[in-house]
Amino acid sequence: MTRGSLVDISKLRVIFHTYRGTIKALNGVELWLNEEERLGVVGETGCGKSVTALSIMRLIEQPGEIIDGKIWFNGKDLLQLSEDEMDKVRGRQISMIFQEPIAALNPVFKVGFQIAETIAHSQNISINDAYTQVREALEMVGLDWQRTIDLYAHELSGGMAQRVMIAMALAVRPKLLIADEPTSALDVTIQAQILELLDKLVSVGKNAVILITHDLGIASEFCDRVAVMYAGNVIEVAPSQEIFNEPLHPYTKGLIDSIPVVGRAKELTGIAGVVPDLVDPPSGCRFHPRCKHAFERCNLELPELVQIKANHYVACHLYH
Amino acid sequence: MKLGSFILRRLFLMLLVLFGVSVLVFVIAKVIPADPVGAILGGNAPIDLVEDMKRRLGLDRPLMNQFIDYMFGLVRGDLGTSLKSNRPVVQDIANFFPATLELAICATLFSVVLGIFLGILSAVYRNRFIDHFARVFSILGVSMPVFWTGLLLLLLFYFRLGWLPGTGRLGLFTTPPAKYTGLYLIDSLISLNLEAFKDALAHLVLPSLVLGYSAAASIARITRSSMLDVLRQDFIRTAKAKGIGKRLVIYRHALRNALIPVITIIGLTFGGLLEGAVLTETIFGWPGLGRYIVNSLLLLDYPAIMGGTLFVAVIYSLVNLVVDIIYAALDPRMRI
Amino acid sequence: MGILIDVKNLKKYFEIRRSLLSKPTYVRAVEDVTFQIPEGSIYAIVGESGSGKSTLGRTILRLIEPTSGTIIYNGQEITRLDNKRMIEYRRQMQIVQQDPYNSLHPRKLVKEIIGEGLKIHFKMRPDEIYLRIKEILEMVGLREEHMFRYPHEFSGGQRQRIAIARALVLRPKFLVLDEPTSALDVSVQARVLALLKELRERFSLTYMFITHNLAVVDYMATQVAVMYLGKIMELGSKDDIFQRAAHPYTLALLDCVPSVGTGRKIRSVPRGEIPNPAKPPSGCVFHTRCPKAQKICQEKEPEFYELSPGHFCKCHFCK
Amino acid sequence: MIGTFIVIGFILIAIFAPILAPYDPIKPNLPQRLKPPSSQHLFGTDQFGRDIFSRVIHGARIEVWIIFLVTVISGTIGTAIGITAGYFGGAVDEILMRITDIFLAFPRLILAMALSAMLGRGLTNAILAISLVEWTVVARLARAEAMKIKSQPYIEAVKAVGASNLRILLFHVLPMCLSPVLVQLTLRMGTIILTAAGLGFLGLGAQPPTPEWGAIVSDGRSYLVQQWWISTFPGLFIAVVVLGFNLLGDGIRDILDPRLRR
Repeated sequence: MTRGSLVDISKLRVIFHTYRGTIKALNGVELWLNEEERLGVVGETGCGKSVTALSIMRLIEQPGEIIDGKIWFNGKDLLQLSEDEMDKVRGRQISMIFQEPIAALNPVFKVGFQIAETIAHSQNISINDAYTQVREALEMVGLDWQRTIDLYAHELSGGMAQRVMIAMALAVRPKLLIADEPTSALDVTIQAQILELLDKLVSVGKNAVILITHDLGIASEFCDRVAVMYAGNVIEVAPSQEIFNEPLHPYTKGLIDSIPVVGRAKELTGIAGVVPDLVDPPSGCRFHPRCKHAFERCNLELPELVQIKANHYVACHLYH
Repeated sequence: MKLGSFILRRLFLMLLVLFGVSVLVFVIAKVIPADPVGAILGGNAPIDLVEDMKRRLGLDRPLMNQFIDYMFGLVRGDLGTSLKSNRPVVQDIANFFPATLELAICATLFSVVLGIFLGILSAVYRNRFIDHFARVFSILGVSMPVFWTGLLLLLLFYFRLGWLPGTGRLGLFTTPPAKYTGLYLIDSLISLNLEAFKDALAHLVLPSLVLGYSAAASIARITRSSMLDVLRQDFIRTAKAKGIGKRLVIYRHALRNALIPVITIIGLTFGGLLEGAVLTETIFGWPGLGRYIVNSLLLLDYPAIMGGTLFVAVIYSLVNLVVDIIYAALDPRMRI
Repeated sequence: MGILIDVKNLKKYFEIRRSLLSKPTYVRAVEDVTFQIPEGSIYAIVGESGSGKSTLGRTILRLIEPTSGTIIYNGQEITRLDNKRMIEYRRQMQIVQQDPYNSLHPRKLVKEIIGEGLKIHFKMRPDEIYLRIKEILEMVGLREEHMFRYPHEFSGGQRQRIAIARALVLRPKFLVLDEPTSALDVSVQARVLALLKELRERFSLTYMFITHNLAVVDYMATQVAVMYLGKIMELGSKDDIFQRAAHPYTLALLDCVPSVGTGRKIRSVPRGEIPNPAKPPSGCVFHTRCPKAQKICQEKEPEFYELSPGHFCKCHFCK
Repeated sequence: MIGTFIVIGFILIAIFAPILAPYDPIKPNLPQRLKPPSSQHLFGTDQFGRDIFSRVIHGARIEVWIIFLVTVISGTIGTAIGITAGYFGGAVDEILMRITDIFLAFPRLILAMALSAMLGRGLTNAILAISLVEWTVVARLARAEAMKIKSQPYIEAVKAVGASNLRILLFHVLPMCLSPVLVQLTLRMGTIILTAAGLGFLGLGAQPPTPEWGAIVSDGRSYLVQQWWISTFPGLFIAVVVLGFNLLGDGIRDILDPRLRR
């Protein structure tokens, strides 16, 4: 595998069974990253970015199902591992933080216990022994450990809860951290604090990061590369400066033309049409009904993600 | 809210409600019946008998005075005298209640243990054989009328097979144990009367089974749905992402959260047990409070009706109070 | 330009009672707010959660009753009008809410949702109502046949268009837009914002635009007020705020906005968390997080200094 | 599915009872007393020689009548009290909810027993008694719904457009409360039958010779050992019909709870 030394996802397909029919949530996702690299995954609601993250953790549950694809992580295909083997990957080699940090913490256990439990599992020691490391973990994320250790989730603010989640996730020194919209539920000043903290800790810990966000600004600032998803596909991947300054895919262009930027007066065009219903997605390129440049082939054939320039990939027939 | 002030508040509310309860009992017994004396004596009773009866019941006095007397009586712990037994109602209740309590405790133990166990298995092995079994078991349990299952079991195990005793708390030839608590199981152990213990236990099996089954069924249903609800929460996903394994996710992270709502249901179930006891006691000739209330209702024994229903409401409110306090103590979110 | 909305010393406190027996505490959601909205402007209220911006908007419309202060609409004080007399002003002052998924009655047809106000305010024949609804739907970019559908058949952006139609069908003068696009994806947000700009021109509307997104403010607003813990910290024209911001909190907010495509920037993020609005800090409410805080900031609440005409700032050191 | 079949079957039996029942359910026929089940008397006969099958079939009518009336009465009272308390809140809510608490302080059956006995035993009063117990369930639900709906943005939007409190309550809040209330009432129908049958069994509900199922079970008690059929068949009918309602209720709940969809 040449694309990414740490993670290489290919042809990942996930479906969800519902009363309305089968939702084709992921339609052959391609994604890869190297050790210590930060990859931003951006896209609008329902594009499949969170499903991709949960697939890596093998946390897709009924009624969802991974039906095809490979997720190479550190030389193993995660989709081939047994549940027990997978539990040695989760919380040891890959950690995850979520969008709603207060809901992500167990309401009946104290914060200290939940961190200790994570550490205990990753190091195969007892929870009591792990408590000695809880202080360090809390101080690492800038919390007053004596005060925080005995609190319950509902006694924390959103920002504090996300710090606790980060402490839990990074205390196990994972190779990869998956952050699923870690700041979307937070206020801008708190969001900036959390991102700054993550930036610092991840640099020190040399963790690779997959940051999932709908905010292109955050992805652009935090990540080395950005992957743009639309309706279950990765449609463009490029270094983060490049994707904003020289986007290739019509969807990426439309998205960037939709973002208001402070101090840069411009008209916002937006993208006409609506996101397709994934129970019955359009044939060929799933963006073609909304695309100004669509031609016949777009309706017939799903474009593959191909390299156009160094490190810049796009899935669009215009560039083939 | 501190737990202490929470308890105080609940106690205060309970007193308020209990005052309302006594008013309601008064209304039911004294205001609703159009012609209580006629109902007791029949329509053709001679006039002086009617007058006499009215005087005995205090019905010749204005309603307001009757109410005041009744409330003062309550405060002094005087519930009046039963028309049928001619004993103070308080004494009757003291005689009959231990039997009901013993039955309810046995049924509660049985139903809580079985119900929670089945409910958890059912949720964890959702859509597997054990889940289907548990769901059939519990939907039958909440559907079958208690008095009917009771009769059928009585027919089978007592009349046909003769394995278990049929009615009452003890066999005809067993001497009751010396009275300490009124609960035969405990009293017989204290007085080392093993004969009575075995007999009392045997008599308890069928009624507690009948009474406990429907309660177990509803607890199992609630536990299952509560557990399924918790298993969908975000923090369960976090626990799974930690890689601690399915067992710990379920038994450490999900179970404690799932059992919190189940606790409140146990309180409600206890109310169900009290009303189930009315039917069970009637079938099994159990000399308990439920049968006492039914009999006084059939005979329109006013003081007994008022005392009995009031007592049951007080017990039920107390149980719910205790349950609420346990709930608050278990759920850290209640202790803000 | 005249003043359309004139708010003086407006306060809104919410009472929180932990139990029947304990003493109530008050959340000061809006604390002594004074400002004017000129006719024809887009007046942005910016702030983080708990700043009281949304409460302010609702209080001005009297969807929530103010605790004290006055609200003058078009020269008429409406603070204490009774329900009957308030109805006429309800027609002129409308709102578009944040969450398009909950702001439309799920069991009513679009036609009923938009027509409700027409039935209350105008004696109109059904065919007139129909025409009015059709007309307004077309203006917000929907079609006549959408009238006979239920809200769940629409996407978020389309629902927000329905909500805009519901507000505009009454031909109001003043519109409170309460985070109208924060629940929408950016590509949809762009189109809704463009529509709102266009409609303002067309109907010469005045907007009060409530948001936490400074980039959207920069795109939309003519005037800006920055709120923190129930108080206005700084207000002025758009350029006053974006070019000449004086308050440390405004500066911090501007600094926290992620940049797009220009790489990482060094920022001065305010430390700590937003305090509990039930227990606001003494003196200047921002002092607990302010990089410039001095002793005086804990003790004395700063005045509202006028830095230049129309540019006000509530900070001891802003001069 | 099974639940729906049972409930529909139950209602059909009730409607066509006079056609389906081979004998008069009330008139005694002493020569035929206490006959075991046979081709002539499918479920046997009771101590007055009445055909149990016919009595059970006619009993379905009574149970349907009970369900219908209790649902209507308790639904109306409960909804009215519940949404008033929930929508207006404050002191109104406090008072109405304390009243509800008073009714909830009794185990249901015991309160129903007391009410039924004091009103005078009989079918109509039993129905009234059960309704007076059941309304609290509806009231609590309607209150919770009204409170939830009241704080929804679409209600605020209606207020912003200029609607009065009464208009909001009747045209916007009430319709939204109605469907959860109706669902809840459906879920309670099994319980209503059980309560009514319990009253009948204790002799505090429908009185003989009314062929109410619980009362028939009670009739058979003294003959249980030799003539088991008198009590068994009506009891079986209660169990099956309640099961039907419970299955139906579970089905409705699954459909309404989107999280359980798969």
